Formats: sequence, structure tokens, C-alpha cells
Amino acid sequence: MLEINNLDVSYDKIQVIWDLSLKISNNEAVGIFGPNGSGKSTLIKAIMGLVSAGSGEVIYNGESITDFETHNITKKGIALVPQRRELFPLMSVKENLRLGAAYIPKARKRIEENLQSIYQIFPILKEREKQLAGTMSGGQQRMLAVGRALMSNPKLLILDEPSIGLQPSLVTDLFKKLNEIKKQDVSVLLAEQNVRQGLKVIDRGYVLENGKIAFADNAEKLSNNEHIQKTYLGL
Amino acid sequence: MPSLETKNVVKKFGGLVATNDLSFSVDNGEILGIIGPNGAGKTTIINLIAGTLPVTSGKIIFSGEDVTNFAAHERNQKGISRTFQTVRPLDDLTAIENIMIGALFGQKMGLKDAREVAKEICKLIGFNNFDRSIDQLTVLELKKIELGRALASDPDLLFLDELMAGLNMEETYELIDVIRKLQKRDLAICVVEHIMKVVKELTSRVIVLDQGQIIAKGPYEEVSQQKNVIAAYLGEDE
Amino acid sequence: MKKSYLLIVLSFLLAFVLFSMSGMAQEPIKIGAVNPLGDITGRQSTNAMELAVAEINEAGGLLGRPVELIVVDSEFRPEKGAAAIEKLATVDEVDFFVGGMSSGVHLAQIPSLKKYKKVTVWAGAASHKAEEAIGADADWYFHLHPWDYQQGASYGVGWNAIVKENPEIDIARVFLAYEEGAFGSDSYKAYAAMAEQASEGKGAFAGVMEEFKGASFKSAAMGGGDYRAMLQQAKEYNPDLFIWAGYDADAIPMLGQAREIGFEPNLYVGAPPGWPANFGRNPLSDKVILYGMWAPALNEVSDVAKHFWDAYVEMHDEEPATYFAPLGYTNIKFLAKGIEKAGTLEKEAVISALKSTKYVSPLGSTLEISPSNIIQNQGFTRQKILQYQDGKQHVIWPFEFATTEIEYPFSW
Amino acid sequence: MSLTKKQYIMLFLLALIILIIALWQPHALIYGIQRGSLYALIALPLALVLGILGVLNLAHGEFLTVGLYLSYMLYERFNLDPLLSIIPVVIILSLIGAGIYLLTIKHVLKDGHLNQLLLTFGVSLILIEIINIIWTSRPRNVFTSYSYSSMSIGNFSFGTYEFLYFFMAIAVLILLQLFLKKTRLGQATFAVGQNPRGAKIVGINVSYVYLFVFTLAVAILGLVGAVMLPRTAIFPAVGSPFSLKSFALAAMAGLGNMNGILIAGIGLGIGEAVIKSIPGAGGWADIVFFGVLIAVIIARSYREGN
Amino acid sequence: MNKKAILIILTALAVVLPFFTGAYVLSIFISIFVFLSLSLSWDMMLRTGQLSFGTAGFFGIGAYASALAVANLGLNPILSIILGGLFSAIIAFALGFVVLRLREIYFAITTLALTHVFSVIIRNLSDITGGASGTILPNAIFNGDPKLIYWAILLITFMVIGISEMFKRTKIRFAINSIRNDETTAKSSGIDVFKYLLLVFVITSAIQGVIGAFYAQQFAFVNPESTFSLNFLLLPIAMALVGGIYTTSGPIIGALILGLISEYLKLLIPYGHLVVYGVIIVLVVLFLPEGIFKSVKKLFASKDNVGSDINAQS
Repeated sequence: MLEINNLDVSYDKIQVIWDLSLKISNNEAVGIFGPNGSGKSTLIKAIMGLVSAGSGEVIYNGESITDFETHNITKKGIALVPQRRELFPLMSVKENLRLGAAYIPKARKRIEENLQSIYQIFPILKEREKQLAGTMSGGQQRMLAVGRALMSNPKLLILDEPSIGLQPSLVTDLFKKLNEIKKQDVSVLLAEQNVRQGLKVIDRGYVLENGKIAFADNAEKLSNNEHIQKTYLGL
Repeated sequence: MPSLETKNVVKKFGGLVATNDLSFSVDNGEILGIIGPNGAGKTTIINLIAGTLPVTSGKIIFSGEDVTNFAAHERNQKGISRTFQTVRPLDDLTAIENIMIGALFGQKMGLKDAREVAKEICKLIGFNNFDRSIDQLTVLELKKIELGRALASDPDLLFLDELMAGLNMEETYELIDVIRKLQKRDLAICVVEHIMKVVKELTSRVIVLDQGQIIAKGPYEEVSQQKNVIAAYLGEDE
Repeated sequence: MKKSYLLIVLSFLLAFVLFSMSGMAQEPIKIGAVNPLGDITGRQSTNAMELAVAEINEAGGLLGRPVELIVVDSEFRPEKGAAAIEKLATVDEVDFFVGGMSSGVHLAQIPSLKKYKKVTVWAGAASHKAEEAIGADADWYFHLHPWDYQQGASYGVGWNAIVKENPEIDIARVFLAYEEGAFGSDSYKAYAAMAEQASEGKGAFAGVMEEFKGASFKSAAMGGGDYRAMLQQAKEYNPDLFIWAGYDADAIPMLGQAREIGFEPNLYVGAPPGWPANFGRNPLSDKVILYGMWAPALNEVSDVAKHFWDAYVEMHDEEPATYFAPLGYTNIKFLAKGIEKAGTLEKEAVISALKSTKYVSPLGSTLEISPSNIIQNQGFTRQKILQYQDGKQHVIWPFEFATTEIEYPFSW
Repeated sequence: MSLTKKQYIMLFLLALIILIIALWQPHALIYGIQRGSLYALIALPLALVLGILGVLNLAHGEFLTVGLYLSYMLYERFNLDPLLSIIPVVIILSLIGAGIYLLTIKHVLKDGHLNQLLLTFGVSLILIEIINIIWTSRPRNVFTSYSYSSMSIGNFSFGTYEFLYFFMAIAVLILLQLFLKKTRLGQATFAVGQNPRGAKIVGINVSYVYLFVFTLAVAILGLVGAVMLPRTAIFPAVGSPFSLKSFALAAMAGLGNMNGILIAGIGLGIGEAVIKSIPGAGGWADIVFFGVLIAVIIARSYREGN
Repeated sequence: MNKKAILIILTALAVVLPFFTGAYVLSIFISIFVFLSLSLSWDMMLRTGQLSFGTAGFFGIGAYASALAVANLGLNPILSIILGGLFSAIIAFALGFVVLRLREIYFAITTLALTHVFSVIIRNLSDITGGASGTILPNAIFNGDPKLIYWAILLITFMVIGISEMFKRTKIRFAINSIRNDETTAKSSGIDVFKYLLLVFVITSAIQGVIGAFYAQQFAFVNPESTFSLNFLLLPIAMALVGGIYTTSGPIIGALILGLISEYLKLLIPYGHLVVYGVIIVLVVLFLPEGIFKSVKKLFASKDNVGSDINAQS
């Protein structure tokens, strides 16, 4: 469903992504792993139109979305859970969730329905429905960010390092929820530091180094890979 | 004599109690782990001890001196240093100049001496790109700068606030080695971390916080078995 | 880093080239004018000066030489006004200085004027502070506009005359509303001093100012525009004569606010330096009295005024809207007449010629020089009392220029 | 909304002060409410742009000036009553505002506050000077039969037209808040104000929202301009002082606090009017405005500090 | 070219300027130096992260202190300029304890409000200050000799540039840089944030006071409208931003360029030159958002790089 062909991205004059190609099929969960500065976040920003691609293209369901603006990409059915959560601190949990759907024509009709299903996945959000997003703890905000992304009925959910700064129990929790979400006809693109947890969710993974794909394989083979074990799993 | 001792420290934000009746101590040469769920008050404690926030009540004793009413910069000059959860390098200064700040003001040195001190610290933490500007540095290097600046004020007590967050394992081990070296210099170190591997490897003792209170203390191996700690923080997974 | 210094060097060079290349031909008699060109007063004054110069040149120039007018914008900024004098003196090497309005700008120019001591005929700047700064020994300085205290005194004379002519008019209580800036507060000081004299039966206002009170307001031109608190005080005081000293922007809103709170003095007088466009078209303006030097109605009684008006309209395709237009014209014509009379550009000769020059001006009155409180050479000392009747400014006093009689009392 | 005990005491004190003023200087109370509402009315769009776009618009007052001149032009050319000119003025001024936004401000949104400040300073210079070239510095007025209508209670008369400012301020405030709370575009605006990046991610067209907010702010100024015209002399710099006053009110209310702007505006208006109505003290009225402003800002900094 | 040599040539050029030019060019440069110094002082405060709108206020206070000391106490005009600076510094020191708690637009609006408060107080204390009509002095400083006046402001400007460079080269740079970037980090690194803010606030206010005093003595008068004019706030800010902030060279270049352009435009286009001036400012912001100094530096830097690349290839 998503295809990236020969993508180059630069900030100022420093090139961060080099000739990168990757693919995500329907109902597939794909991981992107790699050290800091390897270009994971930049890749995601490029897909979402938050930075512009130098060359190459991003194709979504057969249509090139390379030069689309972010809001139009979201409308196509791609939702992002950003690393910094990017919530609306002065709005309540519920308002934040509603906004996730309010500007997506298809999702707008199903706001109430979606709300209920998200409350099922994250009961804590229902409990805190009226609390202002800005006053919640980091972990809760992360849940809210995931919930908000799901409100748009995405076909592709992109998560940028969702586990950063989360306590161990919440990390486990979050990835369990991701497994549930996966079952609901949603493709997932997951960029993670926490490779151990990430591997439990994904079907296939790419390892990014210095803005290039170092290697790609399915989840099982990746977890047995020596380099991965040494560098990311600390074994 | 412990390096740091807090006595019944309470901090309230409006009506909200952030830390409640907190008492603990750290000795020189010891590494204490502070763990707990997000929002438990870990960073608040650092802010209280480093002086970025005033306490509502209670006492903070450092090297036998009551520093409760000292301003943040005075506490730093006395020997309390910290790193920040999100790295906060100073953009318009080069890498080494960022580190020099600690020596210039924490130790009240001149420019020349401060540069020498900064160079020595760079050697210690394994950092070579002295004159790079900040936007050219990797995350690991930024973390090193953060640590270096804290060290440059020659602290007796050092707080590391999620220093390892966002690093991969290889990078994490590199920093663990650095911290071990520091321990040998007889520093008292407090580590706030979510990565249990780091806590396990480094600390001799941990305190577990939940909702501003200490719910458990002792060596990590013991604490991690306690039911309340698992329920509030660790989860059932590993 | 280096490049920045290069840039600075270049800037210096640029300055040299730009400012040292002007000023070439020596033939004409050069008159340097400084006016705020962004403001209607300065612009029209300049236009009128150009008219005067054109007329002089058409008639063969002065002493057989053409006259050149060099104008520099003061931008209403003191340091720019002072720099303009320096430019005219050193770059253009003018023979005479003319122009000017705004006392603040003029104060900054005075040190430069004193430095060159060229014959200067200055049209505007009414503050006695400027007079103090010029001092008593400046024989080269001629000032046309009445000083603030002279204006005040001339109104006293005028009202006394009007009261004598019109026995039904009775003036005992005077209320002055003054804007809180330099212009207004200087007016207030002048009035307060005259009121004290009048209470002892002395001075110009004796007999028409038994009691006096003042209140300040913030002019719309300075970001104010709410006069009601001041008007309320005036209403409670219930004056026979209400005068306001502010700016043109205050004229209509103040009238309207006076009407809505039911303040209706028998004489409603405004003393701003200019009036808003189409003031007369506003029905509120009827029977409003104004102090000024000039009115278009003078065309009916003065040939010079009529000539000026027609020539100005022909040359600039607009009507003179402020008295600074005829004043600017007068400024040049008076100077020219003095030079003609002296028959030379030699300073002492021109000074003594100007001292004895009489010029029948488009402002109605004849301009002649006499000493004022401080300076040696003062031009006009009298203002006029005018009144809006049926949308038109009429001269009420001095009677020799009167175009109609006063309508009394003022009412809504 | 539930109030704390402290807020009740504050409200009570406020009511008491107003009562005292009403008995002592009734006209000061009326004038204060009228003028203060005008200040607030002009400050609201400034606060909107400051809050959502993060731009401190130094040309704010100049847009008001342009609105005033547009209304004046329609009056002169077509003899259109200023109140009837509201609609064309709002439309034309919105177009001008949108045009200036697209040409200039749009391109500096990412550049930091200081460049925005300098840019809007440049824009204000250009607007003032263009007006000066077209209409000269000479003040202009229009005359309408209703602008100085008045009302009397006993022997105390006062103008009624300016109550329009008060009602308009309340109406604009309520409409703005309804807009922000109840409409989709309004929610988008509110969201963009808090987190533009987050807004993009949920599918909001952020650049459209910016354009809309800026245009809306300018349109409100057009409305105010047309309503003000019958009572104001206009000249090229007429709007400039309002930039400063609006900035002061926005800061005094605290960023994002729209109700606060109306309260602060009326409070300062009354304070000013009271001082002005004390004989001999008129010159100190500005001190009240700026002194209270400083006191409030500093007091708040102490409260937040602890 | 050697940087030091250029610096010396420039300095020499500035010093000998009066021998080669007339009073007009001098008066333009005097005015440019006045605004240049104000612009630099504003930038110095900005380097701590504090946006001050109080430039005109401290300028005015210095001007009044100096003028009144000469008019009422008969103080020597040169000494009175120093007094103007001292007086502004003292006021800044006292106010600093309160206003330096504030940040961002709250600091900005408060300093602007203070400017108004100063001018209202001065206007209303007419017994001492001469009220709205101001106070005039019997004589301009140095009897109005443009050369001496030029050298005096040049000396002051050199001192201001020296202070600015001192801010760049000593420990102070590290302190104010840290404060601007992140106050919490600064505090936690042992920096007494308030002390440094106060130091910079007092020094920059003193500079503004000295410049105001100089201005008062140059034109031999003060009055609230001219002396507290917002021109002394807006133009220096525009100059610093056009030239480039956080540097010494930026405000210098900005002041020279804007100062010369505004004077030249005036002569070129008598009516409406301010429109062009406004357009220039807008264009600079749109196309050189980092200011002229940094943009030009970058341009040259990239050219240099191209040059070295070619060299490397050949």
C-alpha cells in the first residue's frame, strides 16, 4: 500500500536520507530500527510531508503523495503518532480525540463509534475524558496520541518511537495494544529504539544506518541476527 | 557523613502534592537509582535538590550544610550538578564551550583554566569534536556534552536524569562505563532511569517512587520482586 | 568577519560620494528651506514658496540674478531638521534660510543656525522656548509667526474691540482647554499670566477676563480624542468664552462631544494651528469662532490674498488649506523685498533693509519688523479672530479685514 | 464555572469600587466603559493574531486606519453612511489584509518573533505613508446625524453612540468564543494556536487557518473602523496609538485570555476617566493606564513565581 | 587582508573624517552614531534573551538628567553626559529588581510602559523639568563645533563597541548566552542569572542614558515629545535586525545602511520617501531574514567554499 522509491532528504545542505526505498503491504506491520541519527524520524517526516523530499517519490495506494501537504496526507488515511506526541494541551482528552477525526471526512461520520472503540483499547482515556491533555503524565499522553491517531480510521498507522521515556510496564502495555490494533485491518509502520519490544509487533523490519537501509528481513530472522543482538538487544 | 540527606521534603503545586514527606540519603562513592512510573515525582526531586524549585517544607542537607534556601546557582557552586532529561545544549556555543560553562561559573574559573578543565573532561567521557557546533552533533554526543557540563563544575553530588533515554544498547554501555569511572572518584551519583538494565548494572541501591512517595527501597534485585513495585511500575512482562 | 569591515568602508565611501557631489553652479541666489514635507503644512508652505520664487524669477530675478529654492525635508524629527540646516549651509551653500514649523524641530536647529548666523527668515515655531533659545543678540534672525504670548495678547485686544462694537456680548468667565503637549501647555501658561494681569485691570484681556480656568486634554493627534472629562469640567464652570488649544484632529470630535453633554458656551473658540478638511461642511461648525492668521474669505477684501490664491491654485491644482501656505509665500516675498531694497547680498545691509521693509501680505496684514519680548526682529504680532458662518470662514476682527459681523451667541 | 472564595471576594471588591465610582463620578464610569470597550474591541483581534499565529503585529493600528479611510472614502464618493459601509469595508479590508498576509507575513512565520516585528513595522510605515500621499496629513471627518445623540438623567447628559462599542465588544467576544468552541474551523483555529504541528497531523490545513485568522482579525478592524468613523477625526497616524494600547491589554490580560481583555480594557478605561475628571489631574491619566499595566504584570509574575 | 589592519584603517578613517568633509556629512554621521550606539545597546540586552522596549525611556532619562543638571545646577556639559549615564544606570538598577523577573513580551511591554511613565512624570513635574514645553540650554556643547561633537560621539561609540566586544570575549558571553538559550540550564551550571541580567540591564541603560545626554547637549534642549520619541526605540531595533542581531558588526552595518539610505532617499524622493524606506525594510526581512551581516557573510563563505573546491579539483 505504501511504496517509497529512491528517496533523498536533506536539511539545509546536510543529506540525511540517501536513495532509500521500502514497501509496506496491506495489513502488514513494518519496523524501522537503527541508531540515533540514522534517519528514522526524518523518513517518517518525509512520508508525512513534514519535510520535503529532495528527490524520489512516496506512493500510497498507487498515487504519488510526495508533494502533498501533511493535512492532505492524513486525509488519505495515514495517521501519525509523533515522537513528541504533539497533543493540544489546553483541550480535554475527549476534545483531543474528536479532533483526530474531525478533519477527516470519512472518520467524521463515525466519531462516536470510534470513540467507544478507543475507550475500549485505552480505558484510562475514558476515565480521564474531561482532563486537559496538558496535565496528564507522559505515559497517558502517549496513549492519547495513539488514540487520536486511531480516531481517523487510518489504513496506515505510523508510530515514531512510541516507547521513549515510558516506564517498563507501560511499554509492555503499549505494545500489547499495538498488537490488538494490528488485527483491525490497519497497517503499521513502527520506528523504534526498543528493538526487543518492537520485534514482538512487527512482521518485517528494516535496519537503517546513516540514512541508508543496512538490511531488511522478517521479524524472526532479525531477532536472530548477530549484529542486531549485539547492538540493539545488548545480548 | 552522607553526601546528601533530605528530611521530610514536601512539594505542592497548588493543591497537588508532588512529593510527600520524602527522606533519603546518598553517600559519597555510591550510585543510587531513583525509579518509578511517569509522573511519580522523580524529576521534581532533582529540581528540589538542585534548587530549580523551592520546597514547600522539609530540609535538604548537602555535605552537612543546610542548603534548603540556597539558590540553584549557589547549590551548583557548592557541588550539586545535574543533567536534564531533554538535552539542553546552548546553541550558539561550540561543543567544548558548552562544557566550559560548568567550570566558568560552577568553579568560578577564568576562560583559560576552564578550557583546560573541559578538555580533561572530554578525555574522560570520550569526546573529541571540541569545536563542532551543536547542530552537528549526534544524540550520543549531545548526551556527553550534557554530562560534561555537569561534571565541569566539579560536583560532589551528580544527578543523571534519564541520561540513557533514546540511546541504543551499545551507546548505553559506553556511558555506563563513564559513570563507573566517576564513581571511583568518590562522587555521590543519583540515577533516574526507565531502562532497568542500566539500573541493574549501575546502582547499589534504589528507591522506588509512586505518587510522590517512596514505596520501596533496597538493592534492585530485591525491590524488583516486590509486588507493589511490579504493579505500579515494572509490569508483569520480564 | 573581514567582509563586514569592507561593508563599513563601502558605506563611508558611499556617503562621501553621495553628499559631496551636490552643489555646483554658483550663479543663482540660493534660499534654503526646511519644512516637514510629509505634513500638509510643510508641503503647502513649500508649494507657496515655489510659487513666490517662480514669480520672482519670471519678473527677472533678484539683483539681476535668478533665485533658487532648495528644500530639505525635516521629517518632523529634530535631528533631521538640524542636519537639513547643515546640508543647506555646507553642501548647497545657501545664502539665506527660510521655512519651518514645529518648535521641537526648530529648537534642535537653533544651535546650527547660530553657528552660521546667515540671514534667516523663519515662518513657524511659536513657542517662547524657541525665542529664549535664539536670544536677544541674534540680529540675523527674523521671525514671522507671532509668539505664543503675542497670539494670546492679540486675542485680548480683539475681544475688547468686539465687545465694544457689540454691547450684547458679555465676556467675564474664560475657560481654556489645552492639549497636554508643548503647544497646549504653553498656551495655558500664557493665558494664566494674562488672567492674573487682567484681574489687576492690566494687560490685553483686562475687561474681558474676570475669571479664568483651564483644563488639559489629550489631543487626538497624540492618541487621545476623548474630551468629555474636560468638557464636563468646562460645563460646570459655565464660561462665557470657551477656547480650546489643540490640533486640527480635535476640532470636530470635541464639538460633537460638547453637544452631546449639553455644553453650550456663548462663544465657542478654537485655536489650533490648522483646521480639518471640509470643516465648514459639518453642520456642527456653524458659529464656531477660530483664531488664525488667514482665511480664504480674505480674498474678498485683499487683492494680495486674492492674487496669491489664484496663482497658487493655478500652479499646484489644489486650494491652499492652511495659513502656512500664504505664510510660506510671505516668507519668500518678504526676504526678496528686503534683498531688493538692500541692493546687495551683504549681510549687514540685508539685515538693516529687512528691518525697515514693509510687505503687504496675503495674510491681510502688513508685515513689518519690531522687537518682541526677547528677539530683535519679530514680524507678525497679531492673529485674527474668524468665525464659521454657513460653512465659510469669515474674518471678524481686525475690523479692517472683516468680511462679516460676528454671530452671537453660539448655539447648537 | 465555579468560583473560589477568593474570586468571590475579588468580585465583591470590584463591584464595590464600581459602585463608589458610580456615585462619585457617574460620567467617568460611563465614559470609562465606553472607551474601555473600544480599546478592548481593537485589542481582541491583536490578541487573536498573537495567540494563534504568534505574531505581534505592529501594523495592527494601521489596518484600523485603512478601515477608517475606506469607510471615509465610501462616504465621500458614494455618500454611503458609515454604518452601512460596514459590509463593503469589511470585505475590501479583508482582501487587503489577506493580500498583505500572503505577500509578507506568511513568509516570516517560521523566522522568529523579531523578524515578524520588523516586518510589521515596515508594513505599518508603508501603509501610513501611502495614506499620507493619497489623503495628506489633514484630518478628515464625516457627519452623521446620530453620532452625537445623547441622553439625560436629571441634569446629567451623556452621549449614547459609544455604548455601541460596549455591545460590539461583547458581541465580538461571544461570537469569537462560540466560533472557537462550536465550529469546526474554530476548533481547528484553537488547535493550531496550541500546536500547529499537531494540527497538521490531524488533517488541519494550517496555512489556511493562519490566513483565515489573520483575515478575520483585519475584518474585525474594518468593522471597528466603520463604526468609529462617525466620531473620530482620521489622519494617517490615527490608528498607531491603538497598536500600543492593544498590545498592553493583551499582555495585561495574559496571552490567550480573551475575557480578560474586555475586563482589562474597561478597567483601564474607567481608571483613566476617573483621573481625567479630577480637576488638575488630567495629565496623569496615562500613568494610570501604564502604571496599572505594570503593576498587574508584575503582580502576576510574583503569583506565578510562587 | 589582515583583519587587524582593516580595523585600524577603519578606525583611522572614522577619526580623520572631519578633516575631509563638511558639517552636513558630519551631522549625518553624528546622528548615525547616536542610533548605532542605541542599536548596539539594545542588541546587548537582547543577547540575554530579553527583548527591551525601554531604549527610548532610558535615553530620555539620561537626556533630562544631563540637561537639568546643566540648566539648574550649572554642571559642566561633558560631566553632565556622564551624569546622564549614571542616572539612567541608577534607575535601571532600582527597577531591575522588579522588572527583570519578567520574560518575553511581558518584559517588552513593561519596559515600553515604563518609557511612557517616565515621560508622563517628566511632563507633569513642570517645576523641575519645564513640563511639556521642556527646558532649553543656553549653549550647545562645544559651542556647536561639529568636529568636536563628532569626535565626542565617535569616542562614545567606540566605547560602546568596546563594551559590546567585551560582552563577546569574556566570561559574560557564556553567561548571557546560557541565559538566552536556557535559563534552567544556566542556573544549574552555577550562573547567577539575576546578577547577569541586572549587570547587562544597568550597562545598556547607562549607554542609552549617555547617548540621550549627548543628544540633549548637542541640540541644547529637551522636551517630552522629542526626547521620549519612539523613534529612539523603533529605529535602533530596525537597524539591529536589518544588520543582524547578536553581533557587534550587525547593528553597526544596519545603522550605517539604514541611516545613509534614509537620508539619501529623502534627498532623492522629497515626497513619499518613507514608503520606499518601509519597502526596503520589508524586503530585507523577506529575503535576508538573518540580517545583512550574516547573509553577506554566508554569501562570501559559500563563494570561498566554491573557490576551495575548484582548487581542490585542479
